[in-house]
Amino acid sequence: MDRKEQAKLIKERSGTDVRKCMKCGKCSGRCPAYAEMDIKPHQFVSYIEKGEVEKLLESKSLYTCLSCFACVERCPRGVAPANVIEAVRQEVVRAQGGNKVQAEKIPETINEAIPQQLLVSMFRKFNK
Amino acid sequence: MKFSYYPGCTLKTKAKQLDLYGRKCLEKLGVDFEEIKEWQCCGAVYPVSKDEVATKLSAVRTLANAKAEGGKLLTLCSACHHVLKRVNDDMKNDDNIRLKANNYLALDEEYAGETDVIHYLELLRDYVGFDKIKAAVVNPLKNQKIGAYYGCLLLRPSETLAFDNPENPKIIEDFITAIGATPVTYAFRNECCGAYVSTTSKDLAVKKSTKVTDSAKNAGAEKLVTACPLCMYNLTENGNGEVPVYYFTELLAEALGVKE
Amino acid sequence: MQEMNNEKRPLIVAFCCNWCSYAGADLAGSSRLSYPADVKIIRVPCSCRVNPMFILKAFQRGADGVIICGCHPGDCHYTTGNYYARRRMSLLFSMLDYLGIERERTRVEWVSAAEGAKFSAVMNDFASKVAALGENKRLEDLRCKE
Amino acid sequence: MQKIGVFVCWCGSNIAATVDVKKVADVLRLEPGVVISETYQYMCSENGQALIRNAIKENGLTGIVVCSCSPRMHEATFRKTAESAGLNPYMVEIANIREQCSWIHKDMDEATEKAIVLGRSAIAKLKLNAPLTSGESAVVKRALVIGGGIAGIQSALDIAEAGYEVDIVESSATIGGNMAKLDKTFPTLDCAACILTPKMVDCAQNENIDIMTFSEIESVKGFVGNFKVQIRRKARFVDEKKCTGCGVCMQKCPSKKGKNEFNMGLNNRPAIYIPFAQAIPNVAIIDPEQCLKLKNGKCGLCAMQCQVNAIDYTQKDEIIEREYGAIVVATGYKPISLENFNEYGYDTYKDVVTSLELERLMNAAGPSDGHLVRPSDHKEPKVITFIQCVGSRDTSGCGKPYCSKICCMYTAKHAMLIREKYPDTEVHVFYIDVRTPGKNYDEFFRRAVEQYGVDYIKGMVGKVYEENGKLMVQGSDLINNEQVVIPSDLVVLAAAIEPNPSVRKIATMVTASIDTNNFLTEAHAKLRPVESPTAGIFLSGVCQGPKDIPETVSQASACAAKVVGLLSKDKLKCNACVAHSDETLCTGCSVCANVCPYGAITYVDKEFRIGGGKTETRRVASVNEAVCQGCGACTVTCPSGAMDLKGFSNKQIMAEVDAICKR
Repeated sequence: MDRKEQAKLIKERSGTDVRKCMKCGKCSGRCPAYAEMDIKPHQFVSYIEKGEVEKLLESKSLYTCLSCFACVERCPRGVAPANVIEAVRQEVVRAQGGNKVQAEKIPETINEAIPQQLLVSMFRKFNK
Repeated sequence: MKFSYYPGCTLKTKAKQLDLYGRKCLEKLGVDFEEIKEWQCCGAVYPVSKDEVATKLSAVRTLANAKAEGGKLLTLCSACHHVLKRVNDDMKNDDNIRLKANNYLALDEEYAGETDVIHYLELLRDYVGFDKIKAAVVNPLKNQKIGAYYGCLLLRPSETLAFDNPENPKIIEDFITAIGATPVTYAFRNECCGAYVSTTSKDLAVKKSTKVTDSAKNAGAEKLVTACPLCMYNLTENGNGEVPVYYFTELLAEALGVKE
Repeated sequence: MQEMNNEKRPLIVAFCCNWCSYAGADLAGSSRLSYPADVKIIRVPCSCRVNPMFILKAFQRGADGVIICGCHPGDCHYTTGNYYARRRMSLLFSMLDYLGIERERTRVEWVSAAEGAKFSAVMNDFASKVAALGENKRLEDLRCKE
Repeated sequence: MQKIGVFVCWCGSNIAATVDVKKVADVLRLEPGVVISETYQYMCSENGQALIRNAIKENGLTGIVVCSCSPRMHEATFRKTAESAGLNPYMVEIANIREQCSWIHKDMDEATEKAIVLGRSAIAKLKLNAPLTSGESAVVKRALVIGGGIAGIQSALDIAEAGYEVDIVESSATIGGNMAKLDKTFPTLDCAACILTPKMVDCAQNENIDIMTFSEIESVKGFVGNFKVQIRRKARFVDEKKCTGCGVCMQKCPSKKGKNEFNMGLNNRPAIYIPFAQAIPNVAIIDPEQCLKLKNGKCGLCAMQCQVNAIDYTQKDEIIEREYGAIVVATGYKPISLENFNEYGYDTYKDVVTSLELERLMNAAGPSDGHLVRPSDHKEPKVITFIQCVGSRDTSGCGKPYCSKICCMYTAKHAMLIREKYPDTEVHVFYIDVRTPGKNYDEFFRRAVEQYGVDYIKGMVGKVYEENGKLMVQGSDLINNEQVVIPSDLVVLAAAIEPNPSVRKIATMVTASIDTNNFLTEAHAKLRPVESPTAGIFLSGVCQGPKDIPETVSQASACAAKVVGLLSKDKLKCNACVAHSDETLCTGCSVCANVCPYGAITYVDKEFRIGGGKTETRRVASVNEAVCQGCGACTVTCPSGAMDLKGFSNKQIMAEVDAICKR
C-alpha cells in the first residue's frame, strides 16, 4: 500500500477531521508525556494532514502516549490528536511483527499487585 | 429503581475491597441493586479506532443485558465505566458501529444505546444525594485531610463521559465532605498518572505518579482516594510513597460503620 | 430548419427572483452565455412568491419542466424568503413524485446576481435532462389544448 | 375595453440582429386588446420615448408593453414615460427580449419565436394590471439610540449636530460603556478617559440629546419613520433632577460591601454610589439588594445627609412612551464568561485575571490607583504571562468560533505599558497568530517586541496550576518545538467578546435579524453595512461584529449619516407592489403574520354586513403598506387565498404561465 493510501486509512480510522486544526499547539501544551515524545501530538495531526506517515510509524511516541485524552478534551477546534496517535499505533501493531509486548517476557516485567485490567489493557493497546 | 451492578474482573480479584465495601454501602444506603447476570469483560480499554467493532462486542453484550434488566447499569471501576460509557455512546450515535455490532451479535432485540451507564459516584450524587449520605454517616472521618484523585478515565472526553467539570471537578471533594473529612484540592488531581504505560515504560509511569503524589502532598493531603484500580496500583507502586491511596468505597464504609 | 420545427421541443418555465437569479440571467445574457430558447423566464419578487399552484398550472398547461431560482441561502433580499421556498418546494416535489412526475422535471437552484455562468450552466443541464425525458403527459389537461 | 400599445425596440443591432423585430410587432399586433404595435431603433432614447408618449395620447392607451432590454435596466425609464403621458406608471410591462433572448440565441427564427412568446406573456400580464399608487408616510424627526457606549455616544452626537433630537437609552447607571473602563487606547496610547469623557459631557450638554440611563426598552411598535417605543425607567431611588453628585451619601452609607461593577468587582462600593467620578449623569443610585433601608427598613442615613432631598426610597419603575423616526442599535459587548475554561484556573486562582480586569488594575482611577499589583496579596508581579484567544476561534462548543479582533492589539498594549512602567517585569505572551491589520497596528505590535522586549511565544497554553506560590503556565512553544512552563505571578486572559446578551431581546422587538453568534445582521455585508434589513433600524458598534474603537467610531458616524438622511425627509415613499388581503376571504388565522419577515401584518376586528341588516365582527389581516417590502411570502402561505401581492398577483403570474405554455 502506498503511503498516501495509508495516511487516508489512518485518517478515517481516527474518526477526527485533521483539517480543522488551526495549529495553536494547545494539545502539545497540555500533554503530560510531552518530554517522552519524539513526535509531538500537534505534529501527529500535521503529518497526517499532509499525508506523511513514514516518520509516525517509527515514532516512539506511539508507546509513550498515555491515552489520557487531555489533548482531545481541550482542543479548541474539536480535533482529537490522541485518536490519531491511536490510529497510527493500530497501523503498526496490526502489521506482522508489530507487537510491542512479548508474552514470553511477561513474568519479568510484572509484579503481583498489577490489576487484571491493566494486563489486558497492555495487550489490547500494544499488541495485535 | 433497581440498578444492575457491574463489578468487572479486577473487582473480583485485585480490587476486592472496592467491590466488597461498595456492596455493603449500597445495602446500608438502601439502594436496590443486583449483580448483572452473566457479565463479561468490558474490554479493558476503549478501542478508539473507528474500524474496531469486534473489541467492543463484549461491552455491548453487557449493555444489552442491562437494558433487559431495567436499563440502569451501575459501575464502580473507572476503567470499566469509561469503556462501557463510550461504547454505549457509539451504539447511540455511530450508525456504522451500531449496525455492525448488532449484525454480529444478532440479539433478540436490537441495541441502540438505551442503557444508562452510571458510575457509583454519580449514583451517590444524583440518586442518593450527598446530604443523605452525610445524614447516614455514623463515624465521620474528622480531621482527615484527603485529596481526591480523579485521573483521566472518569473525566475525559467530557463530551461523552459527562461526569463532572473536566478541569475543575468537585464530585469527589463533595463526597469527602459528606463523610466528614476535609477535602484537599491540588492541581494534579485530574492529571494522568500514566498507568497504561506502567508495564512498558516504568520510568514514565514513575515520573507521572510522583508528580501527582507530590502535588497532593505539597497541598497538604494525608491520603488520596480513587475509584480506579489502575490508578490505585500505579500511584501506590510508582508514586512518592508518602501519601497512601484508598478506594473511596473503603472510606465510605468506614464512615457508614459497615467496615469490618 | 424544417426538421427543427417539426421536432417537438421541450417547454420549460423558469421562475426567477428579481434580486439574484433574474439578475443572474441578465448577466448570462450580457456575457452571451447561451442556453436553449426552450427556457422562458417569469420574474417574481422572491422565490417565496412562487405558489405551488403556479407549477401545477404550468404542468397542466403542458410545460415539460419547471425550475425555481432564488438567492443563495442566507442571501435572500427579504432575509428568509428562499428558506420558505425551499421547504415548500421539497413538499411539492415529493407530491409530484407521488403523482408520477419525474423528479428531473422540477428543480430548485440558487443563482446569485454574479453567477451568469452558473445560470447558463444550470439551464443547459436542466433543459437537456428534461429533453431526455420527453414530453410530459402526466398532468397535461387536454381541454387546454387548442 | 383595454387598449394596449406594444413597442418593440431594436436596440440598434443588439436585438434586431437576432430577432425579427418587425415580425414580432406584426404578430403581437394581432393579440386581442392590442391597438398599436410599433418598432423603433432605440426605444429608450428621447425620440423613442416621444413615440410612446404620442401613441398613448393619440390612441388613449390603457397600458403599454415594451419589448426591449431587462426591466432592471429601463423599467423605471418607461414608467416615467408613461406617467408623463398621463398613464399610471404601473400599467407598463417589459418583455425582456435582449438579455434573455437576442443575446443568448443565435438562430433568428428561434429567437423571434421566443420574443413573441415573451411579448404575449407580458401582454397577458398587463391585461390584469391595475393602476397602483405608492403610499406615503410621515417621518417623526427624532432618533432613538439604544446603548450609551462610545458607539451610541458618537451616533447620538452626530445626529444631534445635524439638528435632530436624539434620545440615548442606556441600561446601566451611566453612559460611557466599556470604553470608560479602559486605561490607554491603542495604537496612540491616549488615555481613554481623556478622549471619552469630553464626549460624554458633550452629550449631556447638547440640547438635542436626552440621556436616559438605568433604562431599558420595553417594547417597539410601528415602522420606519413612525416607531412607538416604550421605555422603562428603572427606579434608582435618587431623584436625578435634584441630586448634585456631591457624594456625601456615599461616605455615610454603612453598607459598603457591594461589588464595584465599574472596577470589575476588584473592590467594593457602598449601597448608594456614583459609578465613577466622571459618570454622566453624575448622580447617585441605590442598589436595592444591598441597601439596608430598602431591605429591612432600618437606616436612612443617606436621606438624612442629603442636602437637596434627592433620596426617594419609594421610587418605582416608570414606563414612558416616545415616538421615533429611526432607531440605532448600539448595545455593544461583554467579555465571555470563562466557566468553560477552567484549565486556565480563572475560577481557582485570584491572580488569573481577564484583560478588562487588568485595565482596571492599571488605571489611575482603578482599585489600586494605577499601581499594578496582583489581587491576591497586593504585591507587584514580577513575571506576567498573557494568554490570547481564550474562547476565540473555538469551534469545540466551549467558546466562540470567530476572532474577537481586538485582543492582539490590547495585549500588545498591556505588555508594552507594563514594560514601560515596570522595566524589571518579565512579560510573556502566548499567541496562536498575531492579527494586527490596520493603520500603524503592526508597527505598534512590533514595537512591543523590538523596543520593549516582550517575549512572544507561538503556541497555546494547556494548563495553569499553582506550585510553590507561583502560577505555572504550561504551554507549547511551537517555534522551538518545546513544551514550556513559565512560573508567573500574574496571568492575564484575553477573553473573547460577545454581543451584549440584551441584544437578542432588542432584535426581536425591532425585527432585526441576528446571526448564530448573536451579532446583528447588516442589510448587505459590503454595500449596506450600517443598516439592518429592517427599514429604519441602524447598527452601530460591536453589536454588528467585533471591532475596535476607531472602527466603532467610524461605523457610528456612518450610521448617524444614514439616520440623518432618513430624518431629513418629510415623507417616505413606499413600495407600491405590496401585499393586501381580501377581507371577505380572510379567516384571521395568523399564518401570514408568522412568515412576514417585517412584521407588516397585524389583525383588526372589522364589521361585515352579512345580509338581513345584520353584521358580524371578524378578525382580518391588515397589511401596513409602509412596512411591507413585497416579497410575497404571505401570499403563498395564506390558506384561504385572501392574501395577494399587487403587481405580482396570482392571476397575473398564472396568466404569464398560460401565455408561455400556449403552443
